[in-house]
Amino acid sequence: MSAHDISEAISMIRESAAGIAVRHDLGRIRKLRYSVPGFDRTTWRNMCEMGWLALSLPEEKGGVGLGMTASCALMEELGRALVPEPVIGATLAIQTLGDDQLPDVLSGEKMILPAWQTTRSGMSTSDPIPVENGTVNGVMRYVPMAAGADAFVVATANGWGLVDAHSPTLALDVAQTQDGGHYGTLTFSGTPVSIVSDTALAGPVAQATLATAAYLLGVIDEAIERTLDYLRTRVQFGKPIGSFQSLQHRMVDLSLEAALTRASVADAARIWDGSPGSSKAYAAVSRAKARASTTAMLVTRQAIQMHGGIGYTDEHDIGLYLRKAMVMAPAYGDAALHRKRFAQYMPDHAEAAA
Amino acid sequence: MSAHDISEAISMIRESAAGIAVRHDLGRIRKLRYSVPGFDRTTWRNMCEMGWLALSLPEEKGGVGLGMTASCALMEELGRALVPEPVIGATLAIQTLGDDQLPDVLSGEKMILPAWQTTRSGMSTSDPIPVENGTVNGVMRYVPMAAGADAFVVATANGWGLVDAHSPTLALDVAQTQDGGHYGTLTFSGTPVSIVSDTALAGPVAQATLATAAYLLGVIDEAIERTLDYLRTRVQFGKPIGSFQSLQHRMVDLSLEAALTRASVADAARIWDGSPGSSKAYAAVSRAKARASTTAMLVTRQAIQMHGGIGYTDEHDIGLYLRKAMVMAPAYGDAALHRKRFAQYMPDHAEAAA
Amino acid sequence: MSIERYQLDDFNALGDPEFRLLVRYFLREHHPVDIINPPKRLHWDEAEPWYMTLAEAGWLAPAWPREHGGMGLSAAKQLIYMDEFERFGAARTPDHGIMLLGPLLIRYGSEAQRAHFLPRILSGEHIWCQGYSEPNAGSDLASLRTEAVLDGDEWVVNGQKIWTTLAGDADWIFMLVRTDKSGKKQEGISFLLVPMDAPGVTVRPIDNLDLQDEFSEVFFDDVRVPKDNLVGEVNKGWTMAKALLGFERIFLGSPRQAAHALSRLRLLAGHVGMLDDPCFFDRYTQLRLDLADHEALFEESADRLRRGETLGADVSFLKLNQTSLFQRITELMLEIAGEDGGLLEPIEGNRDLNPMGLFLTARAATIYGGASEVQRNIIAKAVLELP
Amino acid sequence: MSIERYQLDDFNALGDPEFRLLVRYFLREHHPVDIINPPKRLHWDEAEPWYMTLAEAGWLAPAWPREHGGMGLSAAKQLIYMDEFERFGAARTPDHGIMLLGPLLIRYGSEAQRAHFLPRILSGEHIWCQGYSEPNAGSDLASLRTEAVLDGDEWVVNGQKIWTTLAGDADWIFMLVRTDKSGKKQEGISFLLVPMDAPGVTVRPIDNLDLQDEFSEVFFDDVRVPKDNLVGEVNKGWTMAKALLGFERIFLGSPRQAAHALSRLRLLAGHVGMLDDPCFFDRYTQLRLDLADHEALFEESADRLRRGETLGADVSFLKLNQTSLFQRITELMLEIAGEDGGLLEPIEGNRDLNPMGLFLTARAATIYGGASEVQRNIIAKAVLELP
Repeated sequence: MSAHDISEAISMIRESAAGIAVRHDLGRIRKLRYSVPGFDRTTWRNMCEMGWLALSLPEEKGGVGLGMTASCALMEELGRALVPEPVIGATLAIQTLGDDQLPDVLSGEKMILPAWQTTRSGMSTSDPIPVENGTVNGVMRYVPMAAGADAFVVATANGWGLVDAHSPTLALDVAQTQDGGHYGTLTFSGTPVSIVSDTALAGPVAQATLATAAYLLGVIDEAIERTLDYLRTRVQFGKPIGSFQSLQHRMVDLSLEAALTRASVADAARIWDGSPGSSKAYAAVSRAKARASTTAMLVTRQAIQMHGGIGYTDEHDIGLYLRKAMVMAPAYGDAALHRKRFAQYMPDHAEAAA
Repeated sequence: MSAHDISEAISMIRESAAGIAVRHDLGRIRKLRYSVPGFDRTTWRNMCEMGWLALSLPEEKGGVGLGMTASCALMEELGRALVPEPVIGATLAIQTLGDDQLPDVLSGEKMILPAWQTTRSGMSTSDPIPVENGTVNGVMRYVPMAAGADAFVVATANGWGLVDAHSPTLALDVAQTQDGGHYGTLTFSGTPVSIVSDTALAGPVAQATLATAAYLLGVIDEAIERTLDYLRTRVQFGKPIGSFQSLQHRMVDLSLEAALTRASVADAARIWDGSPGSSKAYAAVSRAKARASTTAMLVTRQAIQMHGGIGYTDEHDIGLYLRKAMVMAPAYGDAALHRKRFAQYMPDHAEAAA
Repeated sequence: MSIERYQLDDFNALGDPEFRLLVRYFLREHHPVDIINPPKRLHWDEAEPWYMTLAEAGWLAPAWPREHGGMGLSAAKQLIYMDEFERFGAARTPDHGIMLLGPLLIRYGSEAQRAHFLPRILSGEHIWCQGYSEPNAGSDLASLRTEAVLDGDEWVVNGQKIWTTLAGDADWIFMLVRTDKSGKKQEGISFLLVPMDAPGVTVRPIDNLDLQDEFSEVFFDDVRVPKDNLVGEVNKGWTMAKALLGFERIFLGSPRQAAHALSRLRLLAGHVGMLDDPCFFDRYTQLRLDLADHEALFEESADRLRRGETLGADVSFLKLNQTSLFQRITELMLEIAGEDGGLLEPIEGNRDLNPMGLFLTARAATIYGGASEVQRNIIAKAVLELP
Repeated sequence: MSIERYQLDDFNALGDPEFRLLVRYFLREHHPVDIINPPKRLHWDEAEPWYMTLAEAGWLAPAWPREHGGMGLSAAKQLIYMDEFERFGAARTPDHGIMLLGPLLIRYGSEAQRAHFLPRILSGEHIWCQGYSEPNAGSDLASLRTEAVLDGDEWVVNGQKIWTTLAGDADWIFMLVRTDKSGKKQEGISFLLVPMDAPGVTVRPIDNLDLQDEFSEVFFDDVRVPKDNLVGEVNKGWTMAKALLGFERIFLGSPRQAAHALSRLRLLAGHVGMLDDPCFFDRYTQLRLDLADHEALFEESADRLRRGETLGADVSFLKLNQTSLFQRITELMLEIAGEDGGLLEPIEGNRDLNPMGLFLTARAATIYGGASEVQRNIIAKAVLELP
């Protein structure tokens, strides 16, 4: 596709997202909070029909064949509207599946989510679990929205293995998260598994990491816009509080961080699409996620502060952005982890030589 | 002495300091800048006559017998006026001297400065040099105002040794510092030395460290007062710039840091006077120096910024406070070093048990 | 010791160390164990046993004079009382009647008001809530619009209050109402006492960010109360309320909240295996230094109180610093908690491993009791004398 | 290659990579080695050989049209030119005539002014300085008071300018003067050209914080210049000067200053043995991330220029971020330098180990070219549309 085609496709994606990711009305989001599975299967099917899972999947596999630039645009829209459906996880999963599972997944009939983390901050330490006699034993943690999955693809020492979510030897523990969703802990006890691919973990996880950064960018942008609206209209001491210089300057600093995040995410998407899986691309992804995680926490914290008392209530929507940031900032590795990885992938010879 | 007597003595010290440490006229300070030795021997004698070197020296040794609380009050006044005379170093030195050297030193006839650092940030790594056949070989660094000394007391492996500054086997290299003073590097090549005491290094150095923190407190307070004055009078956009909320809030934050520094220094002086040389006292000194070093850099940097263009000229006095902070913040250990030492002297069992 | 042993005639006659020990023993013996360091503000049903224990011992009102049934503590003794309660992690009861209304009635109330209300506060019969803030009068409190109009012998109250702590538990509300709309907005405000069961009073709880129903909105729709329920002079309510913002202000700057959070940071760091991480350790040490310096600054103000001085606007520094430190500590908690920092419930069900709860609670600290922005405005004018 | 080989008729006909190589080769071959990355702004006597080399090659004025003797570069090519100059560490010449006056004369000057002044800039005969700021018109430039009064065929100038860069080296000054005191302060300002050797012009150098005499005050005492020395319309100087603040503004946000400082931080860290310190390494990595993200943000603006778009007020973000990053880098330098961070001269005489010089230089970055506070005001209104 030409640059023009891609840019047009991205505009279309953003527009079509607006139909489902309704950022000005968070009613659906509020209703789904703290329920199980915490998202809506009908909406999920609509998303699948729009091709959202297949955006970056090659066309020969039934995908749209757009790159991370397009995926990031979509994720940004979803982040703005705090969409709870597990698009990031499911997109990771389809990269590990064989051709025969794809149609049901892409249509939304079947939801398969990935289970690959054995520990907290699993990005750096995860150990895949072994397959013995066609079964697995062990524990996988931090599977977002696990209670809504029909099956899991599990990172095993022998490749990605498919496990039925309703397998009687699979126990699912659910821990709710601040944003209204949940993490699942999967305990396998001689659970039957069928190996579906030997796709390496790093690439799909990096793409999910970048998608998470883009989602956070949406959270950041929307939190800033809502706060600006509030500052323009809320009157105290006889004037709109947005006319107070200390709040103006703070908003400038937050907007600058948001602009840096946007540039960083776009840069990483461009670099990934140009040379997927290169050291440079991994470094750029880590850079974007570090920036997005830090900025999201900073911006949503300050958004609460500038909303004052009303910001400290659960009924005001601004708090939902803070809660979402609390969950997504550490997901797929927090800022500290990605700083370390950036330094590993991109040692500083360049600067040293400058 | 009773608490009342001490408090009265401190008032007197502050008042008497004002005669020499003229903080509203830095003309003398400017004239001495970048000259050698960078201070004034007549002023030095006046200081000695006021008993400034002997404030914390026991009365039986010819001192005033006041504690660090009094010393810190004096140092704060000296810091406010950027006094270049090496009171801190000389006070350290007299604690290492024998009774026979004291009278000449206390009268100001003879200036003896201490040389104890072999490396940068010597607080953590200094190795005393050995004495062989009554002579020393080796290098001592970062001796403030070394070019003005008549003699040095050198930290040797055999105790403090007195070395004549004019000894032909002693080479003195001078490196000027931003505040207009200098550091001396002393190279001893079979230089004759006479051992004068075996006073341990740690106590006197800790007192000098706390004195440096108090000096920085004076720098901080004066930089803030001068900046407040400027903000009250400088008009831009039709009003005093001190009426702009962003500058007001910044001044509040800086004043808070200054208040914390003041509390920290006073606390350390009180703890030291109560149990000199205890772990708790060393920890408090490190805490005060860490705070003072960080705050001094922060405040003087911001003072320049708030003075705008005029603050970036050498002819405006506010820059002298930044230059002084650049020299005194790292002296006797910088903030990072003192954070480490605080943690060593005061492991956090207390908090853990809370 | 039985509770009678704590009923002294003159607490101030004790030496400071003895009094400190007395408070410490009292808490150890009589504070219910299950509500030490509660993760949220307790409701009346949870706090009642502890409130009644304090009432029985005569320990409910440390600052009230003896003649009104208080402990009559000197400033120094009050500080010790507060310090030991905080150190122990004593639960805060619904104490607005004790902390705010009592001193106001003692200073400005009528003989009849004192005789009627004070004993009922001390007996636990009346639990009070505070009606100051309104939706359009938060940081700018003087803009309040809830009005009371005199109709014969009754005040008729209409309007709305918000951020009323534990309103649903309260029997009475003391509130600021507008009784005169002419003149400056600080004038024309009066101080009124209203029973919560009066017809026309409606309470709507508000969940806070930590999903606790600590606050409420309270609506007043033609609520009628006797004329005598007004405290002090009419239109002088603002002056009276401000006059009482004295001694209490130091509480907002107490280091205990930050100290508690720091101890929890350490537990969390141990749990996630970060204590040996040098970068974490350096930041943790910095927070310890920050806390120690805050304690030193707090002690300076406490010393001034002990010497009988009153505190100026610079006491705002304490609140500003404490709340900022509290927040920085909880932010570092989330930074090291990884995915667990996004959980809704404490980690592994351990109430002491609840970085999320502390983080969210800390958000409120810089908003309530005078937002940090307003504190900075006050200091800039009143302390730094900027134009 | 001899210098003639760089005298192309149409630089824009080259591909971007080819042009980039051409610039790189030109610098390698012709830039004097002893003034690469100078630690201070060069005076004319130091910069003259390099200025004359650029003049000889026809490379002095990348943005001027060919017809006026410039290189006539497209926006894209100008960015490459700038990028390579900065990457190489090329010395900045006294370039106010080229960067600011030239474009203004080309757009607003008379035919005679263009014919007289432009060639003399290109030949090095006229070195210009800029007279905008005044002691009471810094961030608030429109408050300027230096006035020019028409007396017959001459303007009579009285007043004072300040922060005039390299005034002592200049032959001419272009300045903003007040020609009408009625009306709004932005109006009544005109743009005037004054020879520095005119009777009544006095220059007083000002040492800056880094002890360099980069700036001067310039005093005007009944200085008389011909009527024709006024550029454009009378009283329209402010509009003209602002109209030119377009393309150039991106330069203030170029990442090169921060990139240079970061490379020096790394050298210093090696020198003091901090590279293996994990706390330092984490902070250093964060600064690398900050720089990389700034470069990405800068490239977004550069892309817009390349596409022929003009930059809005959001270009202020770049200056704000670059200067803040530059300062943070130099602050970390001082933090790790220990006692050496207080020295007056570079460490061990090594010009690349001069944290003090960079630290002090960085102080100016947030003051000049629109103080950070003013940039924030502009963004708040023009970009964030706050009231």
